[in-house]
Amino acid sequence: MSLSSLLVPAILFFALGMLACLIKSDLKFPPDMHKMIVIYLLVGIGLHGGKELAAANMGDALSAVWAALAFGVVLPIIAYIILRALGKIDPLNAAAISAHYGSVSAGTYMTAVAFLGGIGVTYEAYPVIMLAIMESPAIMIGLVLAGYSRRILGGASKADKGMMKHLIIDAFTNGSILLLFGSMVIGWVISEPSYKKIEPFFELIFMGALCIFLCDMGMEAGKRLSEFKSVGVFLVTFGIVMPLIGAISGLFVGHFLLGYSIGGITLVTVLAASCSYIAVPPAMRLAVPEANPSFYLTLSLGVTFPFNVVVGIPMYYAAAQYLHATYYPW
Amino acid sequence: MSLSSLLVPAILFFALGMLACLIKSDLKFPPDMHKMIVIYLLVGIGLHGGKELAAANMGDALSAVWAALAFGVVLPIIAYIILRALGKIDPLNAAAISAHYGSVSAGTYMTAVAFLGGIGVTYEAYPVIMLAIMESPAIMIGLVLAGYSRRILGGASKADKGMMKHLIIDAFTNGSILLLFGSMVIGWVISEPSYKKIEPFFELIFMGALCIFLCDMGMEAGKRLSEFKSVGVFLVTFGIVMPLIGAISGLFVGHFLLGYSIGGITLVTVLAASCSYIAVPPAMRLAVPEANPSFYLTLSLGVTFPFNVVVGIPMYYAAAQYLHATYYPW
Amino acid sequence: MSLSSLLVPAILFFALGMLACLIKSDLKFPPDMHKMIVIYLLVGIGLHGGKELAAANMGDALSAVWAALAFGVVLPIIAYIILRALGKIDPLNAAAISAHYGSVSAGTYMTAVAFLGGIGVTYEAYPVIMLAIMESPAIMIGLVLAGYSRRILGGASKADKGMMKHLIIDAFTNGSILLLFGSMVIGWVISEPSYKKIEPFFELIFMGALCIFLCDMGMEAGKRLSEFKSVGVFLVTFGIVMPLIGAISGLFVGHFLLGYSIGGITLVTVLAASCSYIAVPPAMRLAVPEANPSFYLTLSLGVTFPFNVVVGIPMYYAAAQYLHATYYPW
Amino acid sequence: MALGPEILKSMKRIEIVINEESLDTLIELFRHANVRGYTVIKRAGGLGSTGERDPDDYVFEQPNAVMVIACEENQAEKIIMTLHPKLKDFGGMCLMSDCQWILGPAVSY
Amino acid sequence: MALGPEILKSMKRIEIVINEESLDTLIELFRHANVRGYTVIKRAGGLGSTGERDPDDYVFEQPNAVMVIACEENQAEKIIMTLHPKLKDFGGMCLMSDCQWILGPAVSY
Amino acid sequence: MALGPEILKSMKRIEIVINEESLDTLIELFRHANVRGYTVIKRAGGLGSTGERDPDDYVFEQPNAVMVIACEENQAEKIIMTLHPKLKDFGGMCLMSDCQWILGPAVSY
Ligand SMILES: Nc1ncnc2c1ncn2[C@@H]1O[C@H](COP(=O)(O)O)[C@@H](O)[C@H]1O
Ligand SMILES: Nc1ncnc2c1ncn2[C@@H]1O[C@H](COP(=O)(O)O)[C@@H](O)[C@H]1O
Ligand SMILES: Nc1ncnc2c1ncn2[C@@H]1O[C@H](COP(=O)(O)O)[C@@H](O)[C@H]1O
Ligand code: NA
Ligand code: NA
Ligand code: NA
Repeated sequence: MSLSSLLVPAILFFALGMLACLIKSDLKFPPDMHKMIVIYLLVGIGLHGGKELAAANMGDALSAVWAALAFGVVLPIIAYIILRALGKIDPLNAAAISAHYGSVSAGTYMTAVAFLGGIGVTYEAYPVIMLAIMESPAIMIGLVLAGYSRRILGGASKADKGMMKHLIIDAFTNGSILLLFGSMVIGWVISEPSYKKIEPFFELIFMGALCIFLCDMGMEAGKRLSEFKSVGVFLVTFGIVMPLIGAISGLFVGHFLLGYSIGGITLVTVLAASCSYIAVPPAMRLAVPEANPSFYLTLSLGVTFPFNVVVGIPMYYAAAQYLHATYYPW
Repeated sequence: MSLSSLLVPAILFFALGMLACLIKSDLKFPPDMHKMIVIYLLVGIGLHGGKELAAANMGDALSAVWAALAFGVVLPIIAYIILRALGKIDPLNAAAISAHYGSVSAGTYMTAVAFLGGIGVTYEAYPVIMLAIMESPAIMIGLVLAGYSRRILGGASKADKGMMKHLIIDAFTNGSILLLFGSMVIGWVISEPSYKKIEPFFELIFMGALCIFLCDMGMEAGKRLSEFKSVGVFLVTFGIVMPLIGAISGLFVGHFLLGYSIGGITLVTVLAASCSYIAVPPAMRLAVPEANPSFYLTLSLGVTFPFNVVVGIPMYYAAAQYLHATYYPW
Repeated sequence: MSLSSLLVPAILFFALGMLACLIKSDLKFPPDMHKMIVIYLLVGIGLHGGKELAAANMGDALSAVWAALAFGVVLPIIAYIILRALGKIDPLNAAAISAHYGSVSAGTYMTAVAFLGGIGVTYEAYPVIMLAIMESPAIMIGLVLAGYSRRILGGASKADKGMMKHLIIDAFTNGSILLLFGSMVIGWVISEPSYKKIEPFFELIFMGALCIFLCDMGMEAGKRLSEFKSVGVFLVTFGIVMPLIGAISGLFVGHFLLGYSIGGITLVTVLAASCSYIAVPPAMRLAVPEANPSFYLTLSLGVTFPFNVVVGIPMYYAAAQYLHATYYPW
Repeated sequence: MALGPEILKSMKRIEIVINEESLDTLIELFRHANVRGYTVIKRAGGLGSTGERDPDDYVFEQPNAVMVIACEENQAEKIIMTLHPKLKDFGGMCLMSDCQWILGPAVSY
Repeated sequence: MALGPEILKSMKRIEIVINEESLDTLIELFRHANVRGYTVIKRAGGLGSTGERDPDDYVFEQPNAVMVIACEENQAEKIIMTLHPKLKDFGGMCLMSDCQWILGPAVSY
Repeated sequence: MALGPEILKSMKRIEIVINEESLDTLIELFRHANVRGYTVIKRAGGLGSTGERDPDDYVFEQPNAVMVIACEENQAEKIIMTLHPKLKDFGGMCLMSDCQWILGPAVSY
């Protein structure tokens, strides 16, 4: 893997966005542009994933679902324990932050796909289902952890039941998840010639649109960087260590349990290592209003997202290569 | 025509949008995105139509113009009579609603084009002129009907003349119509190599962009569905019967008078059956302020548009096939 | 060069936009759409330019840089002298207007690229660097001229030093320039296969997107046209003569000093003839608040931009052809 | 001032700022209170007891809506009595002040 | 309050809500009435005698514009006398109230 | 009016209009003055001593921001004393008027 193969346009645009923010450029993308590109990218991934799944094995798809659920449950609990035991973070902030790490970042996933595409590595169809599924369970676990925290703090937790129901409904009606799932189903059922007609819009120009998106995300991440001080050294460190813990479990699951190819292992690793900034923050604001949003936003957008995009993805890929070459149990 | 051929992506995205609305998802597209896609799609249809017309027969184009004008005049009158005689709808609401049914819906037309493209059916170049022409005349007829209604009601109709002039000017300066006509002229005059340069943007990715547009329209239609109750059973039924009446006249005109191919007949039928939601509603708000906008918007966006997109188009196509096979008078 | 070769879609869309404005159509593009397309087009030019530069000669690139700087310094001074000596324009307005003519218009440049592409003419990679470089120096010269004017008027010019520093920083952190330079660097460093992945988005659909952009600019130019009266005959004439002076120097520099091909000479001429409406107006509002913005905006958007797009570009191309054929000193 | 009661009418101006998400609930509430006129501005930002809100922050959107109601004094009283017990859920701010309504042909208060 | 007349000046605040389409006409009107300062907020929604207006409804757009003018009392009177006969065409709402202008270097009223 | 001091509290309403670019400076200023609540509306247009501003003019953008602060009288005084010397840099407009705050569970003034 030479340096030039690392110069993936999407990542360079991310860096450009961060640079714009660091040198205090007046560069600003319209907020609606961000929303539009997110809609476009989600539909694009969904359709592509759905089409691949139509040709895939249902049994294998099911193990991907189980793996996704397991990540969504186990990772937030690990995060919570670390935050409480090592960081002495107060329980409700710990609960809110943890939820983010059990969920995923579609932006990171897409960057990984761009990275693999750039170096010509293929991958399985299943990780995209995991992407769609992993958004939600972590939110529930976050709520459970918050309820537990409130009990520690001696507060009332009567409202929790209604909140749980509310959040479950939210998880199923969440716009991004619906768009991703809906497009997946559409990609699944439509015929090959139909797909061909919409492919130019959703696939051919996808990588270019992703560059604009990541440039925007770079500016967003840069903005959050400035809040590092208020977040403290422990949390910043956590924002780098936690994805590594996720990555190790992702490598393990992707290779030994799911038995994917190098590309597939990389994607599973990225999913486990990434941290939500779309569905989880608003859910936590609602469910754990006592937690400070600037903590979890700074961590997810200012620390973990850039870390994964710039350093993580190539590292996870190298690890997947190594693992695949070394421990090939079959 | 198998089921799978009906699974046109554009229509499935329309259904996804409606679903999002029905399950009260928080999915929301930025309003400016809608406007941008409409601009893009209108220019795209215009350019494509203009290019086809450059190679077409002017005499045949003229008969299409006449047919379009006839639809614009006759259909609103039929609608008005039905609404007044059968529905006992008050005269001014009847006038405002009628105007919508003499006009067309570019969204329905584009969905039909996507449908025909999906099953590989070709069609004549002329229907696109009809699309451009049919937006306006129905507005004038709507105004005439409103003036007539006001005379029935014994109200003053002095202002009507100024209003007519105003509306005629509006019809020629209306943004959407100008964009459609302008692009048609541009598509007509530019050279083949010039067209090739802009084709990727306006044709290659057209079908994909249409999917996003229809997903948005699905949400819009879903929103209007909830106003069914306030509109009443008669009007909802009218919103399904009137397009069928339009369709029958469209089939007749397309087959016997214009002598088009199956694809062409289908498009003419769709034009006659569809109902405006772009140019006519604002014109009626201005010209017939006494009418209740929620009536005509619910009918056009909540009833007729979804009916045409989901049920109508394949049905009209099947009817065109049957007609073409059975009554072939040449 | 036949008439049909002049019917470049981009220019026709510009005319359509102006027409919409003249007939007072209600056509309106969302403001954010304009910003989005500008972002897209700048990145597109940057990437393309960077890729070309990667294969180009550094020595030649350097002469282009020098030429750009020379234009940025000399043209505003010429403009200032004309405005003061012939037009008796007050010093501060003269300074502000002059600055615009030393800078460039990316929109004009892109239209010229579309024009050359439409008639199949190739060009050097260097003009795009000139585009990126020429945005800023004219702003500094404008400030120097304003300081000089204030001294004539006997006003204090103590603040000028701080302002100069401020503007230099602004010039380097200006969003558009950063985007253009950043994309150029990215286009430079990425590998060929990486470029291929993003090419469909940034090159294939570029010309179509440019049409929408120019339609929007046509409306903007049309809006400014109505302010002709308040600007006066002298300034309107200046808005046509000054680009011609720029064009002559551009032709000279492009042909004799830089020794470019016909396409390259045309682009250099367009750069010298064009007049900024992106980076310079806000800078002048800040640096020369005494000047009347409606003067320089009407000139740049209402006079010089349409003149260059509709008349200038083909004329400059014809002149480049003539020059290349006649004075070929090698 | 020379403007008489045939032109001016003393009324109350109520100004409410709440989370945009709660706007529909508020409008529903006022529909039941027979409010016949209001003006709403969306996408407002602000600072309050629940922290800062920046409507341009698209990753973590939480815009406010500003509502202005002009009405007669007894209607204002009714509105405030309706709103007061709900303030706990809505959060935000509610101000009332005096104003003069310029009388016109249509009455929408 | 300790703030004296070197800082505060008693003035009138006029608040107008009309259809965004009529805004240019209104501004033109005020230009003739020598209004030297106003603030405009577009894309407002509302309820009035002509029904509900939702600026986010892109299919059937009819946004309001809110205009605020701060001016001296006699200027306010002039503005209202200018506006009053036109209210029939503009519809909407016009309120006037008292306020204090914080004096600064530039005068724009 | 029947509404007593358990519901209404007399306060000041401050309304500021400045260039959107200066908004961050203003907010920073108010943070130091311990302002605990404000509402901001961006993308406003207007006319003032520096000419007309049209937020929809994307080629030459210079939108205003409108800020509304409700606060107690002595806090208002402090805010105005803080703001007054800076008005030269900010330009724009600053108005103050009386209002009644409808008391609720949270206090953000
Ligand atoms: N004192 C105040 N002055 C002006 N606006 C306020 C004030 N307090 C609260 N607000 C507005 O009300 C919104 C919600 O307030 P809160 O529920 O207290 O966070 C804030 O974001 C502000 O826009
Ligand atoms: N009583 C009121 N309070 C606040 N705003 C009002 C009131 N009446 C009318 N408006 C505003 O004025 C607009 C037009 O009013 P109208 O012409 O009566 O429909 C409405 O959409 C509201 O935004
Ligand atoms: N008398 C006024 N009434 C309302 N708004 C004003 C007034 N004067 C100034 N403004 C607002 O303040 C902004 C800046 O004013 P200025 O700095 O004087 O140009 C203007 O664009 C208006 O939005
Ligand atoms: Na994760
Ligand atoms: Na029809
Ligand atoms: Na120039």
